[in-house]
Amino acid sequence: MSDNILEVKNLNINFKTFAGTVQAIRDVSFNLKKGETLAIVGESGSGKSVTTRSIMGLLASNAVIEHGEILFKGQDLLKESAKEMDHHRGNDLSMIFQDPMTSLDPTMTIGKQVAEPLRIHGKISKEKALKRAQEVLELVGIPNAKNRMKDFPHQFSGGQRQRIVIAIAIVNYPEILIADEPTTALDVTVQAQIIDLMRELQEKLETSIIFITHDLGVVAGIADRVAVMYAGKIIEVGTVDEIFYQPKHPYTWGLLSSMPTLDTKGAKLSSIPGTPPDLLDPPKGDAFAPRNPYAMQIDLEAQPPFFKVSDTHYAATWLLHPDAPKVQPPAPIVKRAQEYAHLMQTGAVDTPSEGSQN
Amino acid sequence: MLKYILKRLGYMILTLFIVASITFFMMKLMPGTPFSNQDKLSAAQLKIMNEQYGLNKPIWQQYLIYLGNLLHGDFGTSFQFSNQPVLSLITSRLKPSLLIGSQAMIIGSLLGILLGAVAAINKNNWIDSLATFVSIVGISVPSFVLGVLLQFFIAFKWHMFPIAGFDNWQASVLPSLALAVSPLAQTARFMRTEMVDVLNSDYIELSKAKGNTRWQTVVKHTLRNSLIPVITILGPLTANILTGSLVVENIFSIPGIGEQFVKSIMTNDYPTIMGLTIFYALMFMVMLLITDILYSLIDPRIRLTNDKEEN
Amino acid sequence: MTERKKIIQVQHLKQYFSPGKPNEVRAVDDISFDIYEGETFGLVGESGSGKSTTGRSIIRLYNPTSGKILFEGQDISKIKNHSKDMLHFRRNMQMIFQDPYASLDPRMKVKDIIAEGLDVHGLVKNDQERDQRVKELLKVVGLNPDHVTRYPHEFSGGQRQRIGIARALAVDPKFIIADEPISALDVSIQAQVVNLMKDIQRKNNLTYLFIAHDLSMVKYISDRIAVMHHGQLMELGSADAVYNHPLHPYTKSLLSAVPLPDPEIERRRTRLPYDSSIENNTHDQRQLREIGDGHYVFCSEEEVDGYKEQMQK
Amino acid sequence: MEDVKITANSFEKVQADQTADQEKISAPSLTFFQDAVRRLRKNKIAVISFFTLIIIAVIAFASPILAPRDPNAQNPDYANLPPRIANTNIPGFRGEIKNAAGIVTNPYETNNVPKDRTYILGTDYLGRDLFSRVLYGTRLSLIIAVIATLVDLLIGLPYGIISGWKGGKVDTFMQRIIEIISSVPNLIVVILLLLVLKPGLSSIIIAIAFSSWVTMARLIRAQTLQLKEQEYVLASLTLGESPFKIAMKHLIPNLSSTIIIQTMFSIPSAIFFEAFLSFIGIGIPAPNASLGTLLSDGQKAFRFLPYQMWYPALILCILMIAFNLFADGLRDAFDPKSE
Amino acid sequence: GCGGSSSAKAPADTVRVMSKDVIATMDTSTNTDTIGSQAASNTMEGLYRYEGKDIKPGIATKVVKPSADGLTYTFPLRKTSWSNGDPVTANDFVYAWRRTVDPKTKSQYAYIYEGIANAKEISEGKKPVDSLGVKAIDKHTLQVTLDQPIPYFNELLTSSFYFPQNQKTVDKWGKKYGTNSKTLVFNGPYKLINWNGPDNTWTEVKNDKYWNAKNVKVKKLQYQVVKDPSTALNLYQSNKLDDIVISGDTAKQMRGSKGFNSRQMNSTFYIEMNQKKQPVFKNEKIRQAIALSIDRPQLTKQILGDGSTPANSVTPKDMSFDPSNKSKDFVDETSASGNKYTKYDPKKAKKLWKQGLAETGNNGKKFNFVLLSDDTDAAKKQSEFLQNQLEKLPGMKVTLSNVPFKTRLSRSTSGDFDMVVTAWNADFPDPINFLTLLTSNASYNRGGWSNSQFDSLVDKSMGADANNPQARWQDMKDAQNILNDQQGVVPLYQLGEAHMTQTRVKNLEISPNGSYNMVSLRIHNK
Ligand SMILES: Nc1ncnc2c1ncn2[C@@H]1O[C@H](COP(=O)(O)OP(=O)(O)OP(=O)(O)O)[C@@H](O)[C@H]1O
Ligand SMILES: Nc1ncnc2c1ncn2[C@@H]1O[C@H](COP(=O)(O)OP(=O)(O)OP(=O)(O)O)[C@@H](O)[C@H]1O
Ligand SMILES: [Mg+2]
Ligand SMILES: [Mg+2]
Repeated sequence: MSDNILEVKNLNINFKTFAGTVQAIRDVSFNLKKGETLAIVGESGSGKSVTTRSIMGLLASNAVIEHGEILFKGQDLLKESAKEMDHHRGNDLSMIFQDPMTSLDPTMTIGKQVAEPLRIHGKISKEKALKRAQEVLELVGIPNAKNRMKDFPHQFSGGQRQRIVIAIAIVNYPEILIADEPTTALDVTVQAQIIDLMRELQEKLETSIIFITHDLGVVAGIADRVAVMYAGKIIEVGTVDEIFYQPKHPYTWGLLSSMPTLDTKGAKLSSIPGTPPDLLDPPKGDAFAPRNPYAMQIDLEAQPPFFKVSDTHYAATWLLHPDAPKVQPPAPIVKRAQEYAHLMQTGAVDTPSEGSQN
Repeated sequence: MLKYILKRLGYMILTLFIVASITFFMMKLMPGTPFSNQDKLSAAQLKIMNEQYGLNKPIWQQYLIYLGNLLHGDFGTSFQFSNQPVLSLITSRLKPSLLIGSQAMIIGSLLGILLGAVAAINKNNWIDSLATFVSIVGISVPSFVLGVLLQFFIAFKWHMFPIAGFDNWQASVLPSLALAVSPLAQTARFMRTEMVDVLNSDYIELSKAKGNTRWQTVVKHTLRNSLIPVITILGPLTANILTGSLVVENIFSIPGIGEQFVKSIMTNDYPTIMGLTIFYALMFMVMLLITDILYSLIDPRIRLTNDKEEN
Repeated sequence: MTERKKIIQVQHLKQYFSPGKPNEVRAVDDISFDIYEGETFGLVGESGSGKSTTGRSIIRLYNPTSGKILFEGQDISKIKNHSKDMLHFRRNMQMIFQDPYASLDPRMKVKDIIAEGLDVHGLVKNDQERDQRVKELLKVVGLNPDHVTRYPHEFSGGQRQRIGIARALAVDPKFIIADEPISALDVSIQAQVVNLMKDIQRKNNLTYLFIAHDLSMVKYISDRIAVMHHGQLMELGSADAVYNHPLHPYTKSLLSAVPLPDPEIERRRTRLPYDSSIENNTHDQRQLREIGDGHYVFCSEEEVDGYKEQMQK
Repeated sequence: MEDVKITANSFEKVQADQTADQEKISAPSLTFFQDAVRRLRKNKIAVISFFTLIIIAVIAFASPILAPRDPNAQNPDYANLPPRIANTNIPGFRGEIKNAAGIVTNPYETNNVPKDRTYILGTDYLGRDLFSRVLYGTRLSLIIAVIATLVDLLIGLPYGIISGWKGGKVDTFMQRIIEIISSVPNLIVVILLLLVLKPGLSSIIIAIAFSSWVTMARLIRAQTLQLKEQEYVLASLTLGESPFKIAMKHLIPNLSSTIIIQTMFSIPSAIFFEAFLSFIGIGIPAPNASLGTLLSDGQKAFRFLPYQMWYPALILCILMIAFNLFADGLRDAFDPKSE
Repeated sequence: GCGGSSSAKAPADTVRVMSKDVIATMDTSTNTDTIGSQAASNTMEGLYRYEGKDIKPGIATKVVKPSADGLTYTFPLRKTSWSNGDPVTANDFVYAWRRTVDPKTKSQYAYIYEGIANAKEISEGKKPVDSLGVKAIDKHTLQVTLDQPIPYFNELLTSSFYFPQNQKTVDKWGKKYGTNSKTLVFNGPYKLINWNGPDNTWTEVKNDKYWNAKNVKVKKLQYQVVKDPSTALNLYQSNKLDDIVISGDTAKQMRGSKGFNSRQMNSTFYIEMNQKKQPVFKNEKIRQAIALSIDRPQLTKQILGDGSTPANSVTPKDMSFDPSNKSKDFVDETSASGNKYTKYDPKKAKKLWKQGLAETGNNGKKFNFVLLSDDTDAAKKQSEFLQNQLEKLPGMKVTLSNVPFKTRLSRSTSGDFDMVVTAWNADFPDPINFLTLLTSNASYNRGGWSNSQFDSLVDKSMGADANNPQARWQDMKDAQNILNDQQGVVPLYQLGEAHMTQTRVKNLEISPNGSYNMVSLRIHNK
């Protein structure tokens, strides 16, 4: 595991609120290798942001880290001083936020904003920093970067702004780049461009990326590995192919099958009924049980441990218990698995692609 | 921008014209005459006086003459200070008011901003409560009570500043302080609300993610953005402070414009009242214009277009 | 079936903001289309292409700069405010908004939000009936009827969107404009809402104008799709035709950008950039021209043949 | 996980209804307003402030009953007596005061005041009972504050809403009017009104009313401009709701925090404005007292008879603080999200 | 500078005086207030100057006796010069006086010249300005001709309205003359410097060209306008001011302390009752009842506290004396009638009130009178007090109306009041100045009290008996007695001005004309 640049171990985070204690992160562990992209998916409120914010040391003031470790190159970030964390942030750890419209200071030129991390960490001259900022802006594809350095955020389109935010994040060649739903606020065309850009940058810079989203389509396009979160826990983790073609957790099944495909026409979309549990008072058993069509008695009583599916694939569902009855996943999942199996055999021939040809 | 300013100036002139007209006719409604010895004035004298001040003509003629003179920058001469041109009266009285007024605004807004910022940063803890309390007390104490207290304790008892008068800069400190409290309290409360909002915004988050320390974040990104709305209240506040300073001017014996204003009203000094009113209106509008321009300078998102007013 | 009833006819609609001023925005620039009774008409396009503006013009939140909108044959701009016709119009056309957070008054209880239409149109006689109806509606949209006294912020995004749907349904409309009703929702919730909308459509014989930028969902729900770009329609046709056999380069580009939850497809995907300059290099007037059966493309006369050829393939 | 007991039926599928809705029981059926009151009640500071206000208001309005003496009854022989509660020995209420030379004297003795006479807050220059005057004065100031607030609400609010809602030319025109009104110094308006209408409570109120609503209107307009683009307002429009109803149902509740905050600024400014008018001699006509007249009289005597200023100032401060804290609470109460 | 201890050292040769207001103008022709006349007295010299209560020669070399018919005064003038070096000549007087009566000058005090030949006609625009009865016999002799004898003409001449003006300077500055110190030349003990019109402070430095400069011992006078009483006291107690005016509670509290002094002014306050609006006031008993129901000692001691004294007559005390016996004060001479109704006697008041009501057929009727008064602090307190006292008369309700001075004047003039508290400040120290206020057709007689006998006595004193001091004196006493008996107006008090004066300052004395004579001012530094 020495190639793990980041290891999160048994992280538990609570929030003190007027209404009580919100158990936002419950025993989350995962790791990130150098140069890989880990996607964290999960529904709104499942704890994706809290997890990544805890890595950046940017939790809200009412957060309490109950226990756990966040090892960055073997060093526990949770034990570092505020000053040391300031040093990490924007330097070897970077973050991109969801909304490009609001993540830039509206009153500062973008040149300065991009150069800022350099100035904070690099102790280089203003001119040099600006020069470098310009290079990075060109790198992320801002046309005419030289002149546009003096412009303010509102003079850019949403896609361009997100590029600028990315430029800020990568200007110091971070080792880990955390992108918290970087494309959710963008429309599909721009989203596609941003994803391409991130892939490109990763190749060039060899950065490790944690990519948060709830859009499985995006995940399919960018991730090497995927962690699926539900109600403050990671419930399934595996390589992107494992998650998409051989998912084991009923929640992942639900997610995958609720996306319409070509042939769902007319038929009802399969959806996940209900809403996520209240983290003020999480259920005793499997948090997903109330929405789970495959729920078993034990799901109401105990939280499932991780069951190993393969070296890279784990899932926390009692369905994987050796004693559990074998169930048939929903049809779309079965179909996916079949298509995948077929693909594996034929050595990846034509995919049933639509719209990707002229 | 130039076009915008020109258009605003156009509106200003229109407004001034209306204000001048309104005050002119209001003056005509005011009871009493400007002459202190009316009963002893001979008919001939009254006639000559009325002629010279143009009071004998029909009101609409007086009005036209007044407006005509205004166009030439002639505000007429004061009744109370015989032969003293209103314009020079205003300008000579303006300096002290401007000095204490602007000092009060500077002290008030800076401290207010500081207080508001400190409160916002420490939101919901005792520092915040303390700051809130201070600003509430600030709005609860009338300036004349404060003026008297400052004078008695700081100047009279502790000899820190002059008691009254306007001989040197030191003398302007206490009146400025007395006047500063209300803008201080108001900016503090405004600033706090604004800054709490800004502190919750994404770009502050990003600033932290860049590795800025708490203070760097506040200085580089928070203050400026929270200031933008605060600036809008500073304009009217300044205009008010400049004219509403009568009480403090009285207590500290400052020959300011607020005092003059009340006095000219009390002595039916029509030309001075009108001059001061127009001056006040002008000041008010200039302050608004300045704040709008400042606003656009500080906030690059705002372009000074004529449509801004519709937003 | 050949003579289907047109519930909406949009004819040369132009909707400009601040017309004539330097900051003029041509949000919608001369579009025409019809929506037939009972169908779902999908409107897609990137952000800012004028989709919402089109929807809002149809429901008369804006007065068109020029052009005509007919609802059941009646020119909606001729309906007088406060008239009976107006009430009728307001009852029969409803809207579901994009933002589940902004579209519900944060200071109103759910029952009052839903009952607003009932009150305006006098559809209930007393409070009891009102409560009854509200609870029914909540059940229809799959919410717990006991939650009538809650405030919007006490609901999740998907639930809020259901409340928005219930509000629209309360007045029994014939036609609903759904302005990106699902794009702010979680994937797992999107399906719930879309299913719900389809259910209701079937039960109440509703017509939808479904606005979205996510082509895959639009394709799923729509019978016909129009693709919008810079205030104009680029392509219009049956959902299958537009999705499976896109003709206009813009449509193709848009489709190539839609992410699919399939790593293999994603690995192979190439994005097609759209170069809008092709719109400029003809002398001929560009407009929607029929290429195949009910399949229209925004093009000039001379391009028609090229598209026809493409369609044959 | 170690202690998980796996039994035979552990892996039995559960019935759908077992997993049914586990959401909390819904809140009682209250109106928005009742709800706000309920939330307000939970806010301790606001409740304390509210009761402080109520107590002050009740005492003030009951002053005809509660005041120990006629506030206008003069007794020049007993002028300027310091606070004293007869037959007690509470510091500050012994009837003693330092004179100009710094010597503590007891004017009660020098003026031969009967031993059992209590002037809790002393007397003024005409020998009137200050306590009674403070009570009546508070009442008057409260009346002014309340009426100024009403004007704010009755003129400023509709004006701002109409201006913002209508937009366009109507708005521009209405804004011009506001600009003109706020450019005319209100002192001039006031004095004119007072001279024309004869000084008195009503003319002071009219004078305050004339310009006090302007700020409210301006703020409300700005907010309305934003609110009218909100989707829930659009939704209401598409339901055919009339603009008036939209204003009542959607705009006003959502403007409430602005309204409350602005009201909190206009209450003290009304009270202060009256005090200012008293200071320059055109406030409430004698012999009636307001907090303003009491303060301005007290201020003049501050050097020798500081109690004449402290007590009205104290009441004013308490009032203001209570108003402000209550307003903060009220604002939160009107926001369902604050829970 | 900043700081300084409370007993900051006062400058050795400077006296620092509080002024209640700014100087409105230094043009003696257009000045209307005491601040202006004080500044004029300090910097200009007329024919005479008061020293204490005595008239002493100024530019005139002696106090002149009129010709036998009392109509001609010939003044020999001193050779002295203006501060610009020009000699002060008789023509300067002629010029100044003509300028004042000239209606074009708009002097509001032109009426003061009435009695000088043709003055009235000139100010009415009926005669040319040069017909005024004043001429320069030669450079240093001035002759004044009167229409009718003015027994108090010498007193009049002490006032600043009769000061000379340097024609060259006035012509040079035109309208600007008197608006700032640069436009002025001086011939008096001090020169005004650094004064720009509406300033709150001004300085007067000793004028070495003044003819009596050797007797001017204080080098510098510093004036500061202070309006707030506690500020004044703070400044005084910090030794920043040498003389301050105090009033109300401050005066009451400081009474008896070192430095406290009260200066009696030739000024009385009285109530006028509007007989035109309220016919009951025509009844003499009603007026007497009002007079009796006011506790004047309490008013002056408890309410005003500034050294004002109860008045039993409109004419002030200590102002005018029997021409044959300087120890006989006019007011004392008439006190028998004066005291009848000015002693506080609520019982008698009620009785008379009832009788008066009965006589006028108003038995048991309720009245609501508006008491008009100024809006100054003292005036308001006093109104409140009067209100309280008057309301003890059964059926009488009093509403207060405290308005700015000018508003009060115009409302009095237009008769828009029931009762008004009026003050009259002597233009010159002679009873006639007060008595003429109340003749039937006097413009200042706003109450409308009218008594033919009173009118004829006043006329006689100014006409037939004008040249007979003793007869004139008797006429005035008789008139005063009638007024007192009838309570045509109800006298309240004679104004006292309470001051705090540093002990080092000596001889700061007020003259009968209301100005201080700064020539005799002295400093005794310890
Ligand atoms: N400052 C806070 N105080 C209280 N609760 C909080 C706070 N921050 C987050 N939470 C709670 O923690 C849980 C996880 O939140 P988080 O923001 O990580 O979700 P997420 O997965 O990022 O969702 P989204 O997709 O909406 O961004 C939520 O239930 C949220 O309400
Ligand atoms: N009230 C308005 N005033 C001025 N411009 C407007 C207004 N409403 C919309 N626009 C402009 O009109 C264009 C079309 O906007 P519209 O909201 O219809 O786009 P959209 O396709 O719905 O985009 P999105 O997917 O972001 O909702 C945009 O450029 C927008 O900025
Ligand atoms: Mg998140
Ligand atoms: Mg839209």
